[in-house]
Amino acid sequence: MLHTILSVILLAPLVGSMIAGLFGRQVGRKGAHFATIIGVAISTLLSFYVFKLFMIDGHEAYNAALYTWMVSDGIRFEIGFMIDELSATMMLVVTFVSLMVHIYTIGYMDHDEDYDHHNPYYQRFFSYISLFTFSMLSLVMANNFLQLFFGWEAVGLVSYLLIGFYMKRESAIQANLKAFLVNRVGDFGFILGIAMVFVYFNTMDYKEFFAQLTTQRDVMIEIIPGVEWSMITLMLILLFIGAMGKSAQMPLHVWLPESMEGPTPISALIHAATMVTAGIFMVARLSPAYELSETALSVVLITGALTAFMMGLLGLIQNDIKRVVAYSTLSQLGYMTAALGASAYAAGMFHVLTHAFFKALLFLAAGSVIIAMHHKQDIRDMGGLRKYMPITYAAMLIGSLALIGFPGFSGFFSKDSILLSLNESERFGSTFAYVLLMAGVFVTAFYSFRMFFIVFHGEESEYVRTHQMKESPWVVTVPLILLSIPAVLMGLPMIEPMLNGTYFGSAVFVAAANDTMMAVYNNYYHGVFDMIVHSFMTLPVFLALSGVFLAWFLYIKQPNLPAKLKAMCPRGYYMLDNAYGFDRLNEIVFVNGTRKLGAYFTRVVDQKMIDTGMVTNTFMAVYNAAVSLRQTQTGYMYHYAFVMIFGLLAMLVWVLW
Amino acid sequence: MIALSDYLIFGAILFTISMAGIFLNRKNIIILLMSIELLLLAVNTNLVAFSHYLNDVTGQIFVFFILTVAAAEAAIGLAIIVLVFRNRKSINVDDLGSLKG
Amino acid sequence: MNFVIPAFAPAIPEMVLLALTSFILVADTFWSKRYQFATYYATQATLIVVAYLIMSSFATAQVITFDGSFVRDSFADILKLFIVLVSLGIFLFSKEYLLQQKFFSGEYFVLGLFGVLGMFVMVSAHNFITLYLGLEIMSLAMYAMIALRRDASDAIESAMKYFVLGALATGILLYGFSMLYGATGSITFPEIAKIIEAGKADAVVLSFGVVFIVIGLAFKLGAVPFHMWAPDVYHGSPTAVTLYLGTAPKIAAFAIIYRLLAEGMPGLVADWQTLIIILSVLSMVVGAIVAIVQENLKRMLAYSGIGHAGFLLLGVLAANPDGYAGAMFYIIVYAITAVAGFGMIIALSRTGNEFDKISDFKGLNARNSWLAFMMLIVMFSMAGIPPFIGFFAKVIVIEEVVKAGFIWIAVVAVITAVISAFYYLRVVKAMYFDKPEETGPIAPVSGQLNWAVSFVSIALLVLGLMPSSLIELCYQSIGLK
Amino acid sequence: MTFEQFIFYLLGAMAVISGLMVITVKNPVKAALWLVLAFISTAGVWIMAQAEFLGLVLILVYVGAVMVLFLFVVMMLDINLAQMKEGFTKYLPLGAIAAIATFAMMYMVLGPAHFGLEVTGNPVQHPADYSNTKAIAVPLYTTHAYAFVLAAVLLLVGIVAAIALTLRRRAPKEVLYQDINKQNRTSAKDRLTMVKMEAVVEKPVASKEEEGK
Amino acid sequence: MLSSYPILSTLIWLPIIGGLLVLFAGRNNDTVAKWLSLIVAFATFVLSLPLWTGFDTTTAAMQFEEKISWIPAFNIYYHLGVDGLSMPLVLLTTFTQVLVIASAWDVIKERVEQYMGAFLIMGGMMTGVFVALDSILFYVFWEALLIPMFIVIGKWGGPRRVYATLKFFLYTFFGSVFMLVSFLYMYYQSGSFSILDMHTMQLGMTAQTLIFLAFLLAFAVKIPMFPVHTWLPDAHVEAPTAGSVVLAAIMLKMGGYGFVRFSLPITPDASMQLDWLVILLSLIAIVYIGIVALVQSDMKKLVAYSSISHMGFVTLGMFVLYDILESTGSLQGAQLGMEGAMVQMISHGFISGAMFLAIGVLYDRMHTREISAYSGVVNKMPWFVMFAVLFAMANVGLPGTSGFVGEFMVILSSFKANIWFGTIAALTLIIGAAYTLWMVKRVFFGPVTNENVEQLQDLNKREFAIMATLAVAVVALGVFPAPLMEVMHTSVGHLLVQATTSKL
Repeated sequence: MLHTILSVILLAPLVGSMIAGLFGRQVGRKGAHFATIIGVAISTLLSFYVFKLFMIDGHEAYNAALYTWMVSDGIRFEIGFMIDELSATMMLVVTFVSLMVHIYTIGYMDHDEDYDHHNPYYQRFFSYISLFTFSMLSLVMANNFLQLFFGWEAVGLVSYLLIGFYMKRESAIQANLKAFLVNRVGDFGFILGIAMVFVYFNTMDYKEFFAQLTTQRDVMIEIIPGVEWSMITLMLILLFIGAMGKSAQMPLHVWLPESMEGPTPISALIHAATMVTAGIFMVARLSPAYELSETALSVVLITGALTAFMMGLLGLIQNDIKRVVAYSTLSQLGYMTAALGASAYAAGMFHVLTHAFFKALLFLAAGSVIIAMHHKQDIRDMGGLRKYMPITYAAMLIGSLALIGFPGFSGFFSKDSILLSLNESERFGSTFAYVLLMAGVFVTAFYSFRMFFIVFHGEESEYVRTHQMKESPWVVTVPLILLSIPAVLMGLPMIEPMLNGTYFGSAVFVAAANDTMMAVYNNYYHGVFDMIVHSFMTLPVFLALSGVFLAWFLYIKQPNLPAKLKAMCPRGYYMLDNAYGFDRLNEIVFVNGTRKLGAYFTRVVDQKMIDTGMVTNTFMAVYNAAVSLRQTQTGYMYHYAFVMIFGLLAMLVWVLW
Repeated sequence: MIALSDYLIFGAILFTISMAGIFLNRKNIIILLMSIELLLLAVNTNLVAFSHYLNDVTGQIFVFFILTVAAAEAAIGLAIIVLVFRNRKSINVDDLGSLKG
Repeated sequence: MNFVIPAFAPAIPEMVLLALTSFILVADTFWSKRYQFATYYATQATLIVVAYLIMSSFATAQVITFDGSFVRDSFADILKLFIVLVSLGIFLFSKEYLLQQKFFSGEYFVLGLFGVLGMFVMVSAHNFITLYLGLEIMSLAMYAMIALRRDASDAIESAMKYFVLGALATGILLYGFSMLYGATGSITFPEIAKIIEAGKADAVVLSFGVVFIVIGLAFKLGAVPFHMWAPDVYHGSPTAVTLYLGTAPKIAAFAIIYRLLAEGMPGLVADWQTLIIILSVLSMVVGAIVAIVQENLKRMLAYSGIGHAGFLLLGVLAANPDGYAGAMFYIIVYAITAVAGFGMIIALSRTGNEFDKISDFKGLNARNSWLAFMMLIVMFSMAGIPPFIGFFAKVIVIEEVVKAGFIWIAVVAVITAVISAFYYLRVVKAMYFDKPEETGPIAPVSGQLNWAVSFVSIALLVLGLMPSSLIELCYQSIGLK
Repeated sequence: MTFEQFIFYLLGAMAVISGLMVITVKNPVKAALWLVLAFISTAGVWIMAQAEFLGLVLILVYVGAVMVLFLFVVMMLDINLAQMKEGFTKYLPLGAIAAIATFAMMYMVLGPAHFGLEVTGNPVQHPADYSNTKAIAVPLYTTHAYAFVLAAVLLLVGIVAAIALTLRRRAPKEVLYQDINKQNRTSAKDRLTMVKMEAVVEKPVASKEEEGK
Repeated sequence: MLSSYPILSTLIWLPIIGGLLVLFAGRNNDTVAKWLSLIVAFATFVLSLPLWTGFDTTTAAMQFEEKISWIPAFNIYYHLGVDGLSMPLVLLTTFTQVLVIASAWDVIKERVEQYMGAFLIMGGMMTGVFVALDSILFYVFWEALLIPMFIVIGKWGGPRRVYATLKFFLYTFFGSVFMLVSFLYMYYQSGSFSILDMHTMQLGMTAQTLIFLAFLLAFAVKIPMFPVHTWLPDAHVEAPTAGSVVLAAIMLKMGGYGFVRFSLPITPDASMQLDWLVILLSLIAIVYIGIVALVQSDMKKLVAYSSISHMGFVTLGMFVLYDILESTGSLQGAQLGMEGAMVQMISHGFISGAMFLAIGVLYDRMHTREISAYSGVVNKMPWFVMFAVLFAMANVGLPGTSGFVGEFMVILSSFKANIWFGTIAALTLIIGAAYTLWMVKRVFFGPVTNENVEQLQDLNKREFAIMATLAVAVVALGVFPAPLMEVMHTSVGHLLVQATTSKL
């Protein structure tokens, strides 16, 4: 029964996607969105059921194969489900957010006039997002690495398709190419990690993998002769490289800001709220393994912290509404990753959940603004929208508060538990990370409210004044409202089970020595309300509030100041404006370098050395030999006779000598 | 007594002369034919000498046939030379060089 | 003086051939005025009769008669049979060609038949004298045939060249004979073999003689560096004569190689094997390379023939019965293929256009796709590409050479095969890929030729698919010894 | 040196010198005559080797027939002697080297080391009543009967070939053939035709040379 | 049952005879030529299906065997049979044949009957290559194939077709003659041309090394491997669409098939000793060729290079087994590599065929293959682009498409052999995506920038059917490769035993 339900959850979006995608013309717009929404709705409802089953009824972890993909070398490669607290939660998040997106899309895409109407872009879009749901579900429901990788790549594909949805737009197709390639860099590490799993564990199955961890934990390998590495550490770092790609950790984050080229903001939402969390999910899923390697976790920790802080800084100077949100996503992903690095998997996942909702809220709100602005995205063109779009305004405010971790809002709980855990952690780099994340809190608050103030308060811009502004239709606002609820409330009931580890139960494994969350729970936690009240005296909230204040001061009170600041430290601005030069580095080293290398190889090695050097020269040698041998055929008898006589002489010499 | 080697060396000299004749002669095809006659003469001398020393008449019979053939060959050779002359108004060996390569 | 009348029966085919040829020679003077083709038909009839005679008395054991002058064995019979078959084709093509080029004459056929007789004598030769006489009968006939087109300057030139160089080569061969005779005191092959085997002869003199003999043979086969005549003669001769030169005499040349080297001096293998190796390798290389730059198809085929001679010698240099059998198979296949190749040129030739340049074949596919296809078969067969019989010919000789332990020669052989593939491909390229210089369909000279060309070409394919019986034939005939 | 040897060397030297002259003289007629001398000298050498029949045949057939044929052809063809022999000296060194080298190789084998008297022993000397002709004739007609017939065939081929190549059947216009029958059957009418002449008009006539083509 | 019916001979000779028939019957009637060809090709495909259904997966022995004496003097037999290694390739051949015929339907205007006939004949011969169990028979098919291909490229190809086709012919011919010499040598040693006998014959190390190198040359040219690959881009660029498809989908596989049928079982010791060479070349193919592919301005050239790169996985997967044996002491994991290589061959057959067909569709409309001549094709041909992107993704090795399966298996296996092998091989994830998708971006996406693209019409029914068939194949194999694997298991296992049993 459960098996069937899970199969339906997985496949329903796929069916919807295929109907919309392959028969888009036949079913029409309505047919497409009904088909997909019904598909995803079924998944969502059943996910609720599954969630209830596992979280509330405490059903034991379910692990079964759907079918055998192939068997080779005695190893079964299967497609199957491993459902426990972790995946059940993720399923719910994925399906729920997707459902919201689907509904919202009806309104959003309807206004998209970018395409001529005999091209079923509308159906295509629904097909994509349903396909995305399917991919993401198969990723989170996986019980083995193969399926994980399948889902991993499939979401990559959908993300590629979504970012490039506006196929005519040069920047969009540039961005999707970049996204795919950067993700592939991550996948490169990921597949090598999987290969290590295969090599040292001879299985693809999580369960069997976990079972062998103890026996394999001390295996050392020599990659470069003379240097011994811990196999587990290497494997985990490789896997984490995959996560870095998917979850946009530095330096593989470069694709994410540009992914905002997708239809605003739905695909962006997918990139921000669901897909990017795949990396976090993966690490949490593999927590039993990660727990075995301090080194790997340190890498995770430091990467996450760096990302959180440095990407947050970039959010300060963005003027594109989507980009601000995008950088905030990057920054938040850094938080989650850092949490994982501190063995606070639950905190990381917790932040994933809360972030999914409040970031979805933010994106949809931003989308709503964009709809109102007729697809203009520059915040400098906005201003004073509060009075035209009250619902959006409220939603945005809630989202922002949650984001900055205003006490009581969902983001607050998750972010605070991350910070506290980090504080507890004694891992290498934890202090460094703690400081960075603290600074990040301030930065987050500043850029969030900078955008908020500029868009909704401040002076109405030229554009706002000259155009008719109005609130978005119900299909847009209803999801906003629906999402606002969890964005505010969901932290309250969850914080306790998260901290004491009962939420995820055995789905996430933390070694007792590393269990920072439990330490937090034991040392600091005295109930939800106590936490809220107490927080006002803590540093994070102080930093957040000062960030908000600063934003208000610079953009409402003294709107001229930012320009001056910018002029004051041009170098810093330049650095931020260029996003620390990662793009340029990639452009110069990887893109141009490879192209130049390819051109060089083509010209010099393939054409000159092989084609000319080997092939043509051989031919020409033969040809020239032919031409000169031909000269000996002079046509004169005496030459012929001479050759014969000479031949005779030579043979005589040969035989008689 | 004349040693067999003397006969053979005599034959060899004739052989060499005819070879040289064929190679050196660039002008007159008829001389080529004559050189070939010299060549056969060398062969015949060999055979005669061997026949003499082996006391076996077969060699001489062979010579007999060679002479016969040589006569027929000469006839055909001359006929061809006549044709060459008719075609080219020349029997210059150098003029027979239009087929080459 | 006790003289026993020798058995004439084994020589009946030769005798009948001679008698009929002489008859045709005389009759031709009367026929030719009234019945233009009478000589031709009589010629073909003669060949058929001879073929019948050979087959009806097919030798199963070796018979030697005329006091050791003449040998008849299945090796001889098979080669003669193929000489006849090939000649049938030659005359068929020749008739049309002569008619068309306007020098149809009875002498051509008479001389041709005499040539065939010469080949027969060579094939059955059992001592130096008969071998020499056979060779000369054939050669004289050929010299005359080349020059038969008396107004063609090129033909006369090639006749002259062939004559002078051929006489030189024959002289050298004879010189070798004289040495062998001097060293062994005998002119009959088995006796020579016996004396050499017994070690009664001066080894140096023998080696010395072998050099001359090998050169003489190499010339007839057109092996490098004694090949220089071939391109010019093939090129200059009227195509019908080229067809004749390039096919049947090669079979006879192989026969005398076999008779002399394999039957006459197996004891001197050490001497002639190295020489044959040199000849073989040089021939394959030069034949393959120089053909690349040829523009004239006849000339190209001449070089290709040189290359093929090199391949043929692969079987010979293996110096064992299997090798000879392989070479025998090779030469038969080559003769058939060459008939098809030159026959194709004849079939397409026009008054005033010999159709012997590669450029003439441009766009043949567009003009006559059937003939283009046939020519394609011929070219690929020559190149040794399966499934055509030329492939098996090459495989077998290379196999024999590998068996003899000369793998490096096999490697050289296959490399030259690749190089030579290039020029065969050039022809195919011209036919299939190039635009025709003249448009409009082109039909063969006569329907008969269409059939003949198709028959031979398809035979190459069919034999390629079922080469077994021909291979068996060759192996058994040599093995019967 | 015995007298026999002297004669041998004399004849040999004559033959060699004549041979050299054959290939070096300018005039083919002279070359032919030198060749005659070479043949005659060689015939002498053969006779010394007890091949009397062949020696005589050589003189009869070669000198008497073949060389005459040569001379005949030489005379018949109108050869421009001025051109002859150019370039001979240019290639002489190369030719000489090749010739000498070949000879050297041959000498190694044919010299006294292998064929000296010590090696071969003395040849059998035939008695005075020995008939060389008969000695040749008997095997020629018995053992070598087959070859003999072939030689005949070969001569036949030679004849056919020579005729086929050189016989010119000229077109009736070029040469007037006699037809006896026709001549006999002629009547007076055929011999006299009355022609009515028109006034003569000048016409350009094609030149003889053009017709020839 | 079917055992008495000579199914393999039918698969060889039906298309060949059919092809000849087309040559005659279709001489002046294109319609007849087309329909006859299609019927023959389809019939062949249908008749090949019993190979699958009647296949016994439990044995590594040859099945559907036919053995008739062909040339008794040399012990040559007309000996056919399939095992798990060749059977899928036979099916791939017959399958591709149908598509190839269909793809040329309206495109070829000149000498339709010759074109169709050539492909049918080629089809029969290709089947012959895969099912021949006598080395001479194998060689006959192997070499004879060149003839129709030579004609096809040279006659219906692009502007430099003559250069390309000569290069193609001579290159491959050059490679294979050494294989022939090896066969002859082995015949000399063992007195048999039977491939199965060769598998069991003893060979010294020197002989093995030389034979191995000869085989390597033959197969490396065919596959093709660096540095003997340069004929392939030229041939592909100039070949007509169907020619490219056959070349990429099947002919290249013959090289890979050669390794498993000849190199590994016949010269195991030399393979073990020289495996580094093959692996090195494979890795170069994967990385170097990938980088070269990146900068190609001609679509077909790009896909051709990508084929070379992908075929690098085939050879890599086949030859890592010795390193696995060496580093782990067991064959655990080697089977995965070998099967991965086999799957990669099949999958590449679909994908490269599909890619070339897709390019052909564009070429038919625009008559150019320059990437820069296109832009924004998606605006005019959405269906086409849907398929094209799917195939591109398969080319990239996206899970769920067939392209993933083989690559994945080979990467895992080579990683087991040596971490660096796996790492370098895995670079294809990045490089492959880069060149494929960059091309996709430039050709299919973006705004329509020129008039010609503006005029494009989307797929017609015929093209749609072809594309859809291939798409189904690509996805089906990607989603459920197990049936294909099952067919191979026993044979691959047997092969591994052969490849690791010393013959010294």
